[in-house]
Order: sequence, then structure tokens, then C-alpha cells
Amino acid sequence: MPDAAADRPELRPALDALAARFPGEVLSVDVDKGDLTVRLGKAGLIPVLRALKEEAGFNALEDVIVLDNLRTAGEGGKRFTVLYQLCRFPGADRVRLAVDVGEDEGLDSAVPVYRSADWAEREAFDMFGVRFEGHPGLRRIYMPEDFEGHPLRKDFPLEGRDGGV
Amino acid sequence: MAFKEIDLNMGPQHPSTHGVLRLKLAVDNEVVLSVEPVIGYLHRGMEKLWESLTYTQVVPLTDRLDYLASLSNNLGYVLTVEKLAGIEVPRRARYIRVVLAELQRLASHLAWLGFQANDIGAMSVLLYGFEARETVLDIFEEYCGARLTIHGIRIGGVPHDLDAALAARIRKVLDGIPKRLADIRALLDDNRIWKQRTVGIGRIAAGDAIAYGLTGPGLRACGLAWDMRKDIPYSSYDEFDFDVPLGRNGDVYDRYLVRLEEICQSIRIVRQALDGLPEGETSAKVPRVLKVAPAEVFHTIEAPKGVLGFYIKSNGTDKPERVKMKSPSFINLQSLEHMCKGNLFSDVVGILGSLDIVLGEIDK
Amino acid sequence: MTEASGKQPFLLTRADAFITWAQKNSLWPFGSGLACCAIEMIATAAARFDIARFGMELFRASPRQADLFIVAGTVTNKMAPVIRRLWDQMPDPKWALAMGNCAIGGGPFPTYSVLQGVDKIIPVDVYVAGCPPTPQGLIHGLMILQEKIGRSHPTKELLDPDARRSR
Amino acid sequence: MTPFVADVLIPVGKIVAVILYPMIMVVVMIWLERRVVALMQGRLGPNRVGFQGVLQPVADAVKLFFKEDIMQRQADAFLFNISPVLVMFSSLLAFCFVPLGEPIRIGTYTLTLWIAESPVGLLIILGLSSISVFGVIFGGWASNSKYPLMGALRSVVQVLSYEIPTGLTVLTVAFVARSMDLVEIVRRQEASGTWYGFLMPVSFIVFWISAIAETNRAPFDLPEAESELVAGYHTEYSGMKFAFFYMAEYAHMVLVSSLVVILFFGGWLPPFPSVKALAFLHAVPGFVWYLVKIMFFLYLYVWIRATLPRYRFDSLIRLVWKWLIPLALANFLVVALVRFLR
Repeated sequence: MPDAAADRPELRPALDALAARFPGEVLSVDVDKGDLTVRLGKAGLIPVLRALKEEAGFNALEDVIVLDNLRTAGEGGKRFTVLYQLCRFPGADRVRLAVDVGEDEGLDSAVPVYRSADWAEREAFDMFGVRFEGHPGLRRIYMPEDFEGHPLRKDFPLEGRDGGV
Repeated sequence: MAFKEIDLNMGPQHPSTHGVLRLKLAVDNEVVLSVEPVIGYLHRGMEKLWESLTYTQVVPLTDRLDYLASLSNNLGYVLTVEKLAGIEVPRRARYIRVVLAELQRLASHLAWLGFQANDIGAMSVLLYGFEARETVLDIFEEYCGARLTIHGIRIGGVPHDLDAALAARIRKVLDGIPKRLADIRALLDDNRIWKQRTVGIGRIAAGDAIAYGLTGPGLRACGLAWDMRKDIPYSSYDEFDFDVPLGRNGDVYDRYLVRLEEICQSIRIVRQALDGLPEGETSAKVPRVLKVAPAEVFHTIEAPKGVLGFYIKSNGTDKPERVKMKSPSFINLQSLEHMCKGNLFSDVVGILGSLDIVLGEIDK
Repeated sequence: MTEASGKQPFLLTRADAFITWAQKNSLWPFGSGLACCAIEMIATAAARFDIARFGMELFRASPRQADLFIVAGTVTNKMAPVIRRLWDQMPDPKWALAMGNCAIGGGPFPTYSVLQGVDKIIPVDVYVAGCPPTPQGLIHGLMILQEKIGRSHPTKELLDPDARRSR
Repeated sequence: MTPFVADVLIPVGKIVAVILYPMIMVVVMIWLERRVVALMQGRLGPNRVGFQGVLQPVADAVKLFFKEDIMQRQADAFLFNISPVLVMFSSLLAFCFVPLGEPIRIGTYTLTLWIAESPVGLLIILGLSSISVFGVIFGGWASNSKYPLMGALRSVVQVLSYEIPTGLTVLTVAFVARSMDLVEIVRRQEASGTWYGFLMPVSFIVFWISAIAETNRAPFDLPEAESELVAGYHTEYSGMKFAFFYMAEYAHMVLVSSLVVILFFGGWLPPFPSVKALAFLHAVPGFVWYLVKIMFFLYLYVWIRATLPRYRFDSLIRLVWKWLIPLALANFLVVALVRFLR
């Protein structure tokens, strides 16, 4: 039962105002299956995050999700898409910011804005190799330190390369 | 002579780290200076594995995430897939799901109560808590044959029906829980040693709690009424009336009280769900090979440990392109450092217990 | 001492019987749980299935005092050296029980980070299948382990140490 | 009664008895504790080994005997090996001074139910029981790893600070009985008709609490707190050395409960000594009463262990310095005044 609760009409003007304030950065705003997604350029990430947190009251960053579109991206397309899932308490409205990142490009860390992004970004780095500049301690969180490769990338075999111990 | 600071290692194998968590502690003669959790000792590569399985094959694996509340994981994943594929679940199935999810919350909180009390020294409460939990596990075993990794909620509905005999047995178990809880509360609630070990320990302010992304009983103990069952109701939770217990100053004692109160609320919900069980199908018609049009969706539920979220992106085939799980224990564990600073070494054990973390869910 | 152990002098068989009776009736398991099977292991030690009846009550937290290592849960590559070190720290007459499909052979996780079976790093005496095995299943496994201990000959190993290698 | 029998056989027999008495009590205590704690927790406890699990401690001891004895390379060999001996030695030696009953007259020879009776028996027992602290300290410190070290540190502070209230309350008893000799104290209680436990309840309670703390038991078992310090000071011990620590703890508990019984509940005196109607109780030999009372206190130990959570370290120390010692001092003052005025 797809609940359309997340698509509050009153949220729409706040986001349109946001799009107006950051003309170059906000590429598109769309609603699909009840979820609100805002596509952003790389540079606009931190200002938009800060604006959403201070003005629009999105005080909780629930998750940082990375997608590896190795096969789906066209020739010029960037390899990774980093999604920031924000939520507003009270009222529980949700917004998802999507930023495209190339394989060896870095991304500004969201830790200065949201304290809970710390481990989520470390996991994204460990699993995909997306670098976050300005992160207090960017190192592997799951795999042992001396592990080479990033397991969740599409080209990494499921059973692992060296076949374990 | 300044006491040299010991860097203690509550290693991946320690009686009170609830599994394979390693805490690097810098301790100055019992006073904790810094705590750095090291995780990854139970990383089984779930998300990678899910990308090579069909939607229905993933469900039994979600049991193994938070293995104390496997039905909540199932419910979280299944609701996300239904939102993605647009499947309408019949009302009777939604009610049965509420009954199962709340019984699972009951079992998870009772197990937590046992572990928390055992960490602070009252080892008999571990046995009482587990005995009460066994009565709930009997219901699961009778419903679908498994005790811990239950796989009792499927895409589109529930595998079996809830007949009158099972409903009567559930009611009998629910009558037994409050009495056992009263015994435990009589033992612990006003026990001077228990209060000395829990009141004012591991305190976190409401503002910091949100900054650290804390959710679930930990957040509600700081007085913030954030409960997904009320804010974004799912699976017809809005048809039941129950209240959300809140604490005041966000310490270990308030988390203890909030969880005990939540057990009573869960019993209330299950009773209402059983009384108002509507007639109808127990599962929607779901094709054997479920192909989902390309889309992406994020959906959350209120798991016993906190807000459990699933993000699924589909690519038109029967296998998901990407499944990401937002684990409540993973986020809650980040605030351990904030809560432990300045406390004594033996409090770290109590605070870690009050966070109610499960390593299967943290390490994925 | 049913099978013909003719080559064993009478006195030693009686000593064997006595030592193995003591070893099998006071197996102190090592309190190390890894994943879901650990919860079932604790449920087995809890009030309803209570393995304290067979003398296995003291879940020793330190490897030094435990003689039964129940590997309950998934052994990942990052955890494998730790398990191996814990096994080495345990004093000698020690037994290992692989509880659950993950410990037996990687279970439902054929992935890059999971060790496909704990017997790749420690010698396992009894395998208890199940995911997780029910407490009754674990108790059945413990009974088999007790029989196996009953059949062993500790005096032979005391007298010539290399017999221990071939256990 | 040839001199050979009187001077050699009987003392040797008594020494063997004094060694066996705590050992048997320890075996009974291990079984009692595991069964009673289990029954309090709603489960059965060992009941398969021998009749109702009675042989369980025997099986544990034999198994521990055949365990490999591991010692760390970096551990301090001498201290590591001496500490279990120290702990066991002090408990067993203290039993020599514990009187078990009135001397029995066999023909012309009076068999005294203790090995040594000295005018300062009480002091010697307290001194010996504080030697076991050395064993714990050396054990924890010599095993050269962090958790045992913390266990040893905690144990030092705990036992030393709890010896002060113990000493003070024992002083009040000696003060009232005007003697430090245990046999004399019991006889004095018989003469005065009331047990000191009822005469000075505060002394009894303070003594009992600090006795629990001194044997590292129940709410005060911080030095071996499983949930924090893995296994406390005896983490590194295995095999028979660990068995020594394990048995010495129980022997120390039996010693302290027998001390409580002698000082505050009239050792081998039948209850209600002054009530004439219950005179038939005198028929039962003193030793039986003594055992019944000890069993009660051992049961109390187990009961407390099964119910109370563990103190935190600083609240433990605050309890003794802020509450127990002032209470013991005040109590000593009151007892002194009362005796002076009488």
C-alpha cells in the first residue's frame, strides 16, 4: 500500500524556494512512489544540506546510500550516485538528495552539518571507495585495514578475490 | 605520580559486548577517557548477497540481521518491496502482521531486559526475562515452526492464518507477561544498587540525541515522541490506539522504564488487533517470479531497536539492483562515545546494554 | 569401555573411565557467542532447557578455565584469527562444537568476508546443524560430545604425548 | 590412654579432621550454591551427576585436576604460583582456631574439638583472613594482563577498607565478652543467657555486610565481575591453580560464617538457652546446632547473590567510609557506655 504521506503538498513550495535560491545547483525535483528526490550538483551539496537543516528543519540525516551505476550509466555518466536521506522531526517528512560522483572524484563530507553522517560515510568509503573530504577519520569500518578493493562495487566478485583465509 | 593511561581493549570476545563488538577504551584508573567502537567482526556481506538473489529469496536473510527481532526485519523489507511494486495487502494480513510484529517487540525487549540486568549484576533477571521470552517463542513456533529466525512475513501477506485456537493461546501468553514483569520490576525498580548503577548514567540531551541520529527507545527516553508507528503509520497501525512512553532525562534508567512501558503498550496493541481481526485473505496475489519496474523507494518501520529503514532500487528484473538497510543499532552505537565520556569503566557496560545493540544488524 | 581395548591394561581402563566420567560431566562451555546461534545457546542455558543439569552451568568468560568451545555463529575472515587465538589459549583437554550452518560451512553466506566453515582453523569434534539449531538440537550435540569424551583414553595421551596429535 | 595415642594419634586425627572439615564444607557449599541459585532462577541445576548432582563438585575437581596448567611467559613465575597457595593456606590455617564444640570427655581424656585455643584466637583469624588478600593481589598482578591487574587493584581497596568495620564490630563483642578467646566468648554468651547477635544487632549487621565484602561475594563481587573484568583476578589461571582460588573463596565464606555464628549466635549453644520448656533441645549435640546455623548463613550468601545487582566501585567505597565505619564507631561507643554504666 504505497502511502503517499511523504508527498505533502506544503513541502512543495519550500523546495521550489530552495530551487530558486540555488539556481545552478538544484537540477530537478520529482516525486516518485511517494518519495521526494532532489538531484543536486556536487558543489551545491553542503549549502543545500545546511539550508535544509537550519531553515526547513530537516534535523535528522537517516542514511547515506551509494549506488554503483557501472552498467546503467551512459558513456559520459558518473559512476556513483550518493543519496542523502533526510527526515524532519516532528512531522516526519522525508527528502532524498541525490549527487552524482565520478570514480576518483571526492565529495564534501556532511559531518560538519550532521553528526550522524560519520559512520555512514566511513561505510560508503569502505564499500565503494567514495572519498569524503573533511571527514574526521575516513578509514574502513567493516573490512580489515589491509583489505584491498571495495566489495559492493559491481565488478567485485561475490565470493571475494583471494577466497578468504 | 600521574597514573599512566591504560588503553584497555574490551575485545571482540567479551561477556557483555552482546556479540563481536570491540571497544578500544582509554582508561585512567577506572575513569573512561575515550571509547572507540570497532565493528566489522560479523560483516557477512549481506547487501552484496542480496543483489544476486530474487526479491522473495532475500526475506529469510533479513531474519539474520537483527536476530532478536527477525519479524520486524521481515516486515521492514516486505513493506518496502510492496511500496516499490505497488502490491495491496489485504486488511486481515495487515492485522496479523501487527500481531506478529508486536509480539516480536515483546520478545526483543524481554531479551534486552535479561542482558541489561545481567550486565549490571542481577543475573537472575536474565533467567526470568528469557523464561518470559520462551512463552512468546512458543507462539512463533506454533505459528510457523521457527523460534528465532522466523521468516513469518512474506511479500504480499503472511504465510499462515491466525485461527481462533492460536488467538486464544496468544491471549493466555499475554496474560502471563504482566505478572512476570511485575516480579522483575519489584526486584529492580526501587533497588538502591540498581538505581545507583542506572540513574544519571549515560545521559544524553535531546538535541545531541537527534544530532547523533539516535532513534527508538533511546530517543524517547530523552522525552522526544518520535515513533514511526504514529508519525508515518504503516500496516494499519493507525487503527489501534496506544500511547508512546517517554522518559525525561535520557539516562539508562529512563531507557529501562521506557522499554518496560513499551512492553505493556505492545500487549495492548496485540489485544486490540486480535479483537478486531477482520475476515478476508491472508495474502495478496503475488506472481511467483516478481519482476518490478525500475524505480527506487525508501521506507521505514519502528523496529524494537529504533527506526529500521530499507532503500530498494529495482531494474526491471526479478533481482533488486541495490538494497540498502538503515540499521538503528548502527546509528545508535555512534552515540556511545558521547554517553560514556567521564563515566567509570563499569558504567560503559551498563550504557552499552541500555543501547540494546545487535551486532548482526550493525555489521550487516 | 565396551569395545575390546585388550591392549589397555585393566588399571588404565578403570582410570580412563573415571577421568572421562569427570571430564564429560563437568564440561564448562566458553561464553563466546558470535551471531544468532549465540542467542539459542543462551536460551539452552536458560531456565527451560537448562544445560546446568549436565554440569555445564558455568559459562566461563575466560578461555583459560573453559574446556568446551561452542562456536555459535558466523565466523568472518576478520574474526577468524581471534577465534584461533582463543582456541590456543584454552588449556589442553579441550573440545570444539561447531553450532549452526555458518560455523559448519559458511551457512547461507557464500560471500567475500565469511570463512566457509570453522574447521578450517580449529579441529571440531561435533557439528550441530541448524540455522539456528533448536536448543534440543544443541543438547543432542552435547550428548554426542559427552559420549565421544567417554570413549577417549586420557591416560594413553598422558603417557605418550604424540598420541595426542593423532586424536 | 597410652601417651602415644594421646600425643600422636589424636592430634594427627584432629589435624586431618580440620583439613577435611573445610574441604567437605566446600564441596557441600559448591553443590548447595549451584542448586539453590538454579532453583531461585526457576531452573533445575545439576541433578544428573550422582544422586541429585551431589557428585558434581567431585567431577569438577577431578576435571580441573587433569587440566593443562598454562602460565604466561611474561607472567612473574614465583608470584603467579605462590598466590593460589597463599589464598588457600590462610583459609585452612584459620580453621585450626575455629572451635567446633564443647570438649568431650572420653574416660579420663578430654577431647577438645579444636586444634589450638589461644587467648587471642579472634585476632589470629582476622589476621589470617587478611593474608588471603595478598594471594589475590599477587595473583592479579603477576598474570601480567590488564583485566587481572584491575581486578587485583579493586580487591586491594575493597578488602582493606572493609577490614576496619569488621575489626570494630569484633572489638565490641570482645569488649562485652571481656576476652578474645572464641571458646570463652561462647561460654560467656551461655552464661549471660542472651546471644550477642540480639544484644548488639548493629554490630551483627555491620559485621555481616563487611564479611560479604571481604569474601568478594554477591553485591560486592567487583574483583571478579564477569560482566566487566572477564573473570577478574583469576582470569589467567587454569587447572588446579584456578581450583585453589575457586575452593579458597568458598572456604573463606565458610570461615566467615562460622565466625559470625560463634561471635553473634552462640556457636554450639541450642537456641533459647534460658527457656526451661525447651530443655530437651540440649540433648542434641552442640556440633549439630553449630552446623545448622552455618548452613543458614551460607544459604543467606547464596540468596543475596541470586537477587542483588553489583555495586559500582565508587559507591562500594562510599558505602564503607560514609556509612559502615561511622556506624561501627557509634555502636562501639554505645556498647562501651552501656557496659561502663552497668
